[in-house]
Amino acid sequence: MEYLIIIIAAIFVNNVVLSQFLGICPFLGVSSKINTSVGMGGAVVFVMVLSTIVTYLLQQYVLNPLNIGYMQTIVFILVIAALVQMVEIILKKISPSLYQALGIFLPLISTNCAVLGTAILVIKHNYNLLEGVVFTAATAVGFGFALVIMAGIREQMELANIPKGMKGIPIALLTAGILSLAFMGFAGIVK
Amino acid sequence: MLKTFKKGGVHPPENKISAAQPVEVLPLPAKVIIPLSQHIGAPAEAMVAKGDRVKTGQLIAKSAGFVSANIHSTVSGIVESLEPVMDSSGYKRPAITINVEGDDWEPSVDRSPNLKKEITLSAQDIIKKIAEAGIVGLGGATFPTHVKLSVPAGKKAEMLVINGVECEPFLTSDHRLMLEKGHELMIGIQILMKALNVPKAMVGIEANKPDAVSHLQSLAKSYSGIEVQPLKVKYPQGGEKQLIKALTGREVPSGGLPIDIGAVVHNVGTALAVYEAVQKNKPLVERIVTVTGKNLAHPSNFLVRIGTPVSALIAAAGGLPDDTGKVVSGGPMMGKAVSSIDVPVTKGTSGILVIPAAESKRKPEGVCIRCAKCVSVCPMGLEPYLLYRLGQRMQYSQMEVERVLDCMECGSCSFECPANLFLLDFIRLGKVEVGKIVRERKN
Amino acid sequence: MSGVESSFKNMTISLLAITLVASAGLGLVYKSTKDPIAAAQVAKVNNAIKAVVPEFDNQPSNEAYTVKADGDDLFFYPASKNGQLVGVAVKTFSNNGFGGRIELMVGFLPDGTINKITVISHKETPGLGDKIDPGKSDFSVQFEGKNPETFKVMVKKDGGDVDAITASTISSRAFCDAVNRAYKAFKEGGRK
Amino acid sequence: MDNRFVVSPSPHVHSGKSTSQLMLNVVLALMPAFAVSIYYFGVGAIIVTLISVLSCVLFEYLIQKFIFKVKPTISDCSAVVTGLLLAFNVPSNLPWYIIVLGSLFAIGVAKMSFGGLGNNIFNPAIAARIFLLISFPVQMTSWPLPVTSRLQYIDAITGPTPLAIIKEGVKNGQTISQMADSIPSHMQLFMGLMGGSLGEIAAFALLIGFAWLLITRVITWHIPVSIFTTIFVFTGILWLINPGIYADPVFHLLTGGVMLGAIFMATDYVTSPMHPKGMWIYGIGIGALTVIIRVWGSYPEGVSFAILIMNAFVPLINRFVKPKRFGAAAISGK
Amino acid sequence: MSAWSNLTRGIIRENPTFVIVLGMCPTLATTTSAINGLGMGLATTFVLLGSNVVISMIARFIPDKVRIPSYIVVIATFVTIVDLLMQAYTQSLYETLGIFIPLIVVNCIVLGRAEAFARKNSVLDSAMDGLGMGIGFTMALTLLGSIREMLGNGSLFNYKFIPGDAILVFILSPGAFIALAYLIALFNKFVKK
Amino acid sequence: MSSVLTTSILMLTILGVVLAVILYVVAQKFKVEEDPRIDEVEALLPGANCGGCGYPGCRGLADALVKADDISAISCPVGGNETMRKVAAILGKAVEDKDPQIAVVRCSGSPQNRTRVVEYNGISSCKFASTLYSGDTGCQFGCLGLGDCVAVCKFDAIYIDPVSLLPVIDEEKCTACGACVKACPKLLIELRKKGPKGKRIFVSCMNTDKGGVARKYCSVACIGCFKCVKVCPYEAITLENNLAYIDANKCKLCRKCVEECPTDSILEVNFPPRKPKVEEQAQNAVTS
Amino acid sequence: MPSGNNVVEHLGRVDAITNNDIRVVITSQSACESCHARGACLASESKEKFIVVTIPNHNFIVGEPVKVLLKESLGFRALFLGYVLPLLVVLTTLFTLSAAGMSEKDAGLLSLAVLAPYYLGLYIFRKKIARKFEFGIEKIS
Ligand SMILES: Cc1cc2nc3c(=O)[nH]c(=O)nc-3n(C[C@H](O)[C@H](O)[C@H](O)COP(=O)(O)O)c2cc1C
Ligand SMILES: Cc1cc2nc3c(=O)[nH]c(=O)nc-3n(C[C@H](O)[C@H](O)[C@H](O)COP(=O)(O)O)c2cc1C
Ligand SMILES: Cc1cc2nc3c(=O)[nH]c(=O)nc-3n(C[C@H](O)[C@H](O)[C@H](O)COP(=O)(O)O)c2cc1C
Ligand SMILES: Cc1cc2nc3c(=O)[nH]c(=O)nc-3n(C[C@H](O)[C@H](O)[C@H](O)CO)c2cc1C
Ligand code: SF4
Ligand code: SF4
Ligand code: SF4
Ligand code: SF4
Ligand code: FES
Repeated sequence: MEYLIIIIAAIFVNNVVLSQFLGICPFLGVSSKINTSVGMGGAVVFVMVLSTIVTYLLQQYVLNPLNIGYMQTIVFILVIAALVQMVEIILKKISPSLYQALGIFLPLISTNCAVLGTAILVIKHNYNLLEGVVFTAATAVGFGFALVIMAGIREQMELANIPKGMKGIPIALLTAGILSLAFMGFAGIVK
Repeated sequence: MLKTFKKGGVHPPENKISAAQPVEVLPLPAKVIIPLSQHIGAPAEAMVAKGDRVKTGQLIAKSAGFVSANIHSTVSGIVESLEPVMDSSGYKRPAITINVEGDDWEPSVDRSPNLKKEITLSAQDIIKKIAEAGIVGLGGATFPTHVKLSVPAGKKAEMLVINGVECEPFLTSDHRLMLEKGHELMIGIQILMKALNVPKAMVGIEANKPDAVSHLQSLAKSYSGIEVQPLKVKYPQGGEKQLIKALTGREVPSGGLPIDIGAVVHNVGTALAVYEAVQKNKPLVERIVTVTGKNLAHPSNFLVRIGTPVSALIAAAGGLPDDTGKVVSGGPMMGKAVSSIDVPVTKGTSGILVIPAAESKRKPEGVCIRCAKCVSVCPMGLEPYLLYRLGQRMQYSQMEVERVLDCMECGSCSFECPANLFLLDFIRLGKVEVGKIVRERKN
Repeated sequence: MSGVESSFKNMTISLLAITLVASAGLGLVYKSTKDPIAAAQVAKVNNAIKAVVPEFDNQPSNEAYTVKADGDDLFFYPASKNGQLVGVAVKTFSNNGFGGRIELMVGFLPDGTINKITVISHKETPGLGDKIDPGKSDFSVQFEGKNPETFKVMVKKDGGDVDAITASTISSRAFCDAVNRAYKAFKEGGRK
Repeated sequence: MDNRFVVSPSPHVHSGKSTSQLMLNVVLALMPAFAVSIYYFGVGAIIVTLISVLSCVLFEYLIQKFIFKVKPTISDCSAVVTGLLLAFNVPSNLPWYIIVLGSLFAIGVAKMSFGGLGNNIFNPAIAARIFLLISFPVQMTSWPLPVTSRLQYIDAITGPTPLAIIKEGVKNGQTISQMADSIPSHMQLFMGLMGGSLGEIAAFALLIGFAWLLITRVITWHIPVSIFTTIFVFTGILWLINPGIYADPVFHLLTGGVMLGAIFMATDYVTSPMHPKGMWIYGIGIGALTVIIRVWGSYPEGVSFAILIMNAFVPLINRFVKPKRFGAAAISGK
Repeated sequence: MSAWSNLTRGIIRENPTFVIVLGMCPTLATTTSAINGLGMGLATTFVLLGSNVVISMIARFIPDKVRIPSYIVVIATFVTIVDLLMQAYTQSLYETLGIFIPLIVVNCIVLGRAEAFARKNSVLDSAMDGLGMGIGFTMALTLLGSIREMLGNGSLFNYKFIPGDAILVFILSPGAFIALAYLIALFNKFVKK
Repeated sequence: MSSVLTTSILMLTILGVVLAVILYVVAQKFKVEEDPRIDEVEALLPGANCGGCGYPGCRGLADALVKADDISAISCPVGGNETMRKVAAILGKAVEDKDPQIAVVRCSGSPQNRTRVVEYNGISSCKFASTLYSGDTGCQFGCLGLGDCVAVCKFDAIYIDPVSLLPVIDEEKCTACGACVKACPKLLIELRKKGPKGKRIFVSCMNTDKGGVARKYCSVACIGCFKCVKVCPYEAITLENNLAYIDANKCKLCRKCVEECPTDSILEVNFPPRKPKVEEQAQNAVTS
Repeated sequence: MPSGNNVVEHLGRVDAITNNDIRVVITSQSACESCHARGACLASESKEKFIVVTIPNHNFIVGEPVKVLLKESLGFRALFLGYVLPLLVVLTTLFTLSAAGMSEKDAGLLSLAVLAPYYLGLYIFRKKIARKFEFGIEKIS
């Protein structure tokens, strides 16, 4: 039940993009292909969960005992960057064809706010590892969810007559704004 | 409850104002223009030279391939020229112009009015005869009939569907034909059944022609295997896929042909032409044409020689009204607006519709309000609003995915759209472009 | 752009050097800000205490003690002047806020009368729930000088005496909840 | 020159339907509800509606004329519908400037910024309503009591909506039957005798409008019916589980704008799916979200939020749920 | 290119928020009021300036392949410094900006400038560039913060000029998106081109 | 040094070494050598991405230029000779100057010259209209005026003249990318040598009808009378299917044919004015 | 391979040809192409990817721009094998081990370690996988 609450809260009530403001750049910048968004969502869940496990362990069993909690930012960002690269090398080494297929199918996953932010939030919220992992996964799913909705809307808008000045980023922001308005309806579903 | 097809469809006002006018024979014009391409497929090759004297029914252009059709002189006279002549779209196309000197028929043609019932020829000979007579589908598509009758290997015809629906508003030529030539029609159907080797034929007629239904139903009693089926009025029931669906409940697969589900569809006019060709040795030189329009003095049904200028038909129907804004060859839903009334009647001309100026322009386009009416009326289950937008943005490969090629251009979507969007225009454009893409891919 | 070739040795050395310098620099900054940070945190508590109890001359934060309530700690800061207890600041909380946890500093006079209340932290909605903050509205003023014994610390909707913030009943309730928790602990032995 | 023939592609006839005709039918269908709200709320209802409609039309005109520099198309009447529905979604004592702000949001932000009629993703009236609800929670949630103050506008006597009464009561540990006195009977609800937005209250009047829309074929039944069914079933199950804290399904259907939302707002062409299958998914989504927000969320009524959320899914629905193509089954059968 | 043009480039022509549209997360999240926007902007400016200077100094000695991680280390160091300083001296601002202070490290603008500018240019130019970008960012954030504060709270830099409530949405998350949407649209219309 | 400081340093340096190892491996695995010249060449290209060169976008062309051994057959219509020369310099390859070209519309059938006999009422697409009918006038070859060419021009170099209802090409803007040539369903647009100082002479008609017929529907139609062919001293004019064509490479701009043409269907552009009538037509076709 | 909805396309350039193997380098990622931030993106650098397509008797030349095609369903399968399945493996391990009462630290480390056998599995089946993933390649006309 506890986990359920974390999940619902992270996906709907406090959606990363729409109410936490994390990962906005890829949200605005990524293409309007729905499949790509689904793929990107899937990949991001994996990357974020791995990052959280590693950073959590580092924080609890290295930084905290050594009393160097203030190094969090620098350690986390380096570790995450290295991790993402490692996943790629391993995949490439182990199954080149799989790697190639992903290359065509997915846009690059940039390590950004959402990954680092979630890793930090897990520590901030004082979650234990399991809660942290569930929270991270749900956050990433929430990210993918927002991405897919947005991709759908964009696909439709591509065929619409958006006024010139609003084309591109402004209309994407405006859509996000109204989406965020709509998602406020979930307020209070979990405390 | 009358049968009909389930998905989509519209109810344009019927306006069958010439329904009660018996077919009149139109006098021969002074000159006929016979285009070499009156059918789907390769244009026929001219076999006469300028100055040649021809007889009515004489072969003057020969089929130039399997999907092509013979063309016969429809009058007797002297070939005036082989120059290209303007067709209904204004482009010059190869044609044979003949100065009419009379009506001297090829002697082989049996012109007596008596019925010839028994069918002596074999299936193969029937098809050959039909090919010789230059018969093409008279329902509007002008697909060479002998091709449709030559069932490809591996497929089997199970039933013949005869299209007496005439769902287009205004047109009444098939209606009159069914009333006046019932017996010949029945024999024609029997011939087609024999050619296809099918035991069963169904004649579909919309319920707004009760006289034709009852007349043919009573005639059908004396011919075996023919069933006459009244259908609920709904446009475009005459489309062959819809007609088959209405009559048999079966769906022709997308991209497929009726024969894929064992059906062959022919128009009533085609069946009559088949009778005349097979039993009377008469090639396709004339057809029934409805000349109609709200302001026309005498909306009529004429038996017309192919090649007669449209102007002659209109003159016979009381002349072109002053406020004419548009002349359409065919019905108001699918017909083609012509640039000039000097163009000739061809094998595919089922009607001439004269539209007053006030109704001839389309209302200006609004914006799509996504009311989904086009989606709900599309009998093919397409999404015209989407195809329209994709077409506007030239996203042709996406149009293919959205199956633009399934569109049969019935016009229901444009008819219904409250925003007056020119939906079908963009869809047609898309079909042309997608067709190109598909052909390229095949190569 | 770089003049140095990407050999394994070069890469290792340069990264090593950079991290070395960076971490040394960081460590120094950390050391020099360590005390100010701690001081700032203490100052924050002290300011909050000062704001809610009458003038005092001791160091309440040094005499602080905790009382368990609802699975969490309430912090008590006794303030005295001339050795005489003049009030107690209680750092209390409620988890029922609209945005989650709300932390208040409630100042009681020795007899249990509420002196003043300030908000230490909250996540209520700006413009709505954040009116519990004395800086934003007069909501908390109505508690001043009231003794919860006689003044029912509950919003009027629930049958109490507190005027809720319009359209923010939830925050108001949570505020009352936190005050009540403090008062209860104060009554039950909070007064040492 | 006049006798030049017109050449145009087929079809050469048109049904004669037009956008403005459809919109005016919606306006007509809203009239019974408007009459009822005038009866209950008096001048307030008239003032609010007038301001809303006029400012919506005016904003549309001004934006098209001066910002887009195109010929204004206010004659399609869609702004009138938006204005009416916005007014129907707010209390009848809302100060004028808030209404004008709402109209600006509806037309300027939710509609014209996306390209105007037909291009907007979100229902303008609903987006504006939620914008106002969140921006002006106090004004947007003080509901004039019906009948009591027909002659007052701003200073009408206010009271809570039935759903709010239940929500508050349940929170304080009361059971529904204990609250029976303070909540109206089903018959009263059906006739609209309750606090609420000015146009949402009278179920019977809205149902008359529904009938009119169906008869004139402006809308199809799929969306409203799927919403009603989902809400009925979902709340019915909850009610069977614990009638003490969950209100009965009929109560849920008659309150909180379900009728107005399902019949007039969820059916907005522009922001709803394009074919029946999609409409069912959309309707079920709205129904389910409505109940979830009502029962577990912090808002007593959830229809508007549910519609706005589902609006966001409409492009996905349209993309993935296609009408059955003619001949498609036959292909896959091969 | 003169120092001046390096400085001004980031302010209008290549304004990181309005033109390059990067670093959207802090832009949206921290602009609930003018003062918060200003604070976030200044913190970012500090990092930009510091990292640009250091990177332009050391770029020559770093092999290409470890360039990015080295830059990240430098940037992260400055971020941590800001983090510590703010914690020590501007407690309440630090608390409101919260997680977005450490997140400066992933703010694409910072790394972007290092990649695109600092590593190829002199220390002075890089300093000017960093400062200019920082000022551009700060101005954008302060502007957005002011607008949101005025519309949403009826005040500016905490000075309340409209009594009572304003249009609350603007200090909530939807308002951030909506206000920025129109700000960028206006910028495109009047400034770009 | 305090312990915090040492642990910090240790921690980070370890991380640094680990990172270096990872990155080294990555670098080995992901090595990509893209010819840096591609970037350089691309920077020289105009960046219009018009496809006029036949390659996908400017980068596509840059790529081809770098890869190909002989680049004399490749050209960038937008950048012209100057660009190609610069590119050739970088790559050390040879190019030949190509004559600058410009699009010309070979139809002068303004409403004054040919009467409209029907009225089109459909979407604004030449491609679509041309499948529906042959045009508003009796001439089936002439311009439909619905502007498919205008729509495809990326350089804003064509507009439909409101009086003549014919497309007009802006000499300054046209880059001879050829997009309009492909777009016109009536095949009316030709890329032609721009000529010295922009002077050029061409037959502005595509009507292959016999003289009488052509003339009947359009007063400026080429009627295939052979007069120009006969008068041309340089044998630059050929006549086929009742239609004359002037070979730009042979034409020496002597203007004899222009005078000779009985229907004024030959246009001269950028010449000093002579007959007011001709000037008027030149104005119709080219506004400079 | 038909183009259309169920196929993912990617622009690329033929980079090298050895007999029937055509190596294509993907020039820019479709999503990043449209992304306004690509210039400053962390990840866009140094990540060009190669696809090797084997076609007998082809007529591609080095440097030629081409379109690489992949069936969408294969894309999703790759996603599943590359990211989703390992995620599930990690999560399951973590939760089972924690439920079995293992300490957080050990469970966390072990759940990361479990990726090793997973990848080993992939490695063993790499030939089989390679046969599954067929790429198409098309000239750009
Ligand atoms: C390329 C092509 C091939 C066709 N081949 C056959 C065929 O082999 N057998 C057949 O019965 N009909 C064939 N048809 C005719 C169609 O079934 C159909 O009758 C014709 O397209 C006209 O349809 P409509 O009158 O419904 O428009 C063919 C049509 C086309 C265009
Ligand atoms: C929308 C539509 C409506 C049609 N209506 C009729 C009709 O009313 N009567 C008819 O005989 N053919 C009609 N056709 C043509 C038929 O589809 C089919 O081509 C014809 O019945 C085949 O017979 P035929 O080859 O003998 O002409 C229609 C076609 C379409 C696409
Ligand atoms: C975005 C948003 C933020 C809200 N923030 C608060 C809040 O901070 N505190 C609060 O009590 N209510 C808040 N509410 C309002 C509650 O959801 C609810 O409407 C309110 O508590 C109703 O109580 P009332 O009886 O005071 O009107 C918020 C609502 C929304 C939509
Ligand atoms: C059946 C129907 C329902 C409508 N509902 C709404 C509505 O809920 N909100 C609204 O703003 N406009 C509504 N409109 C009007 C119009 O569609 C709306 O202004 C468009 O959303 C603007 O693009 C409706 C129109 C029709 C025909
Ligand atoms: S009928 Fe017309 S307005 Fe309605 S959805 Fe279709 S195209 Fe749009
Ligand atoms: S899309 Fe084609 S088949 Fe469907 S209604 Fe329109 S014209 Fe008819
Ligand atoms: S006018 Fe034609 S050739 Fe000239 S730039 Fe435009 S499209 Fe290209
Ligand atoms: S020149 Fe060709 S494309 Fe241009 S308007 Fe005329 S017909 Fe259309
Ligand atoms: S700032 Fe770019 S993703 Fe957050």
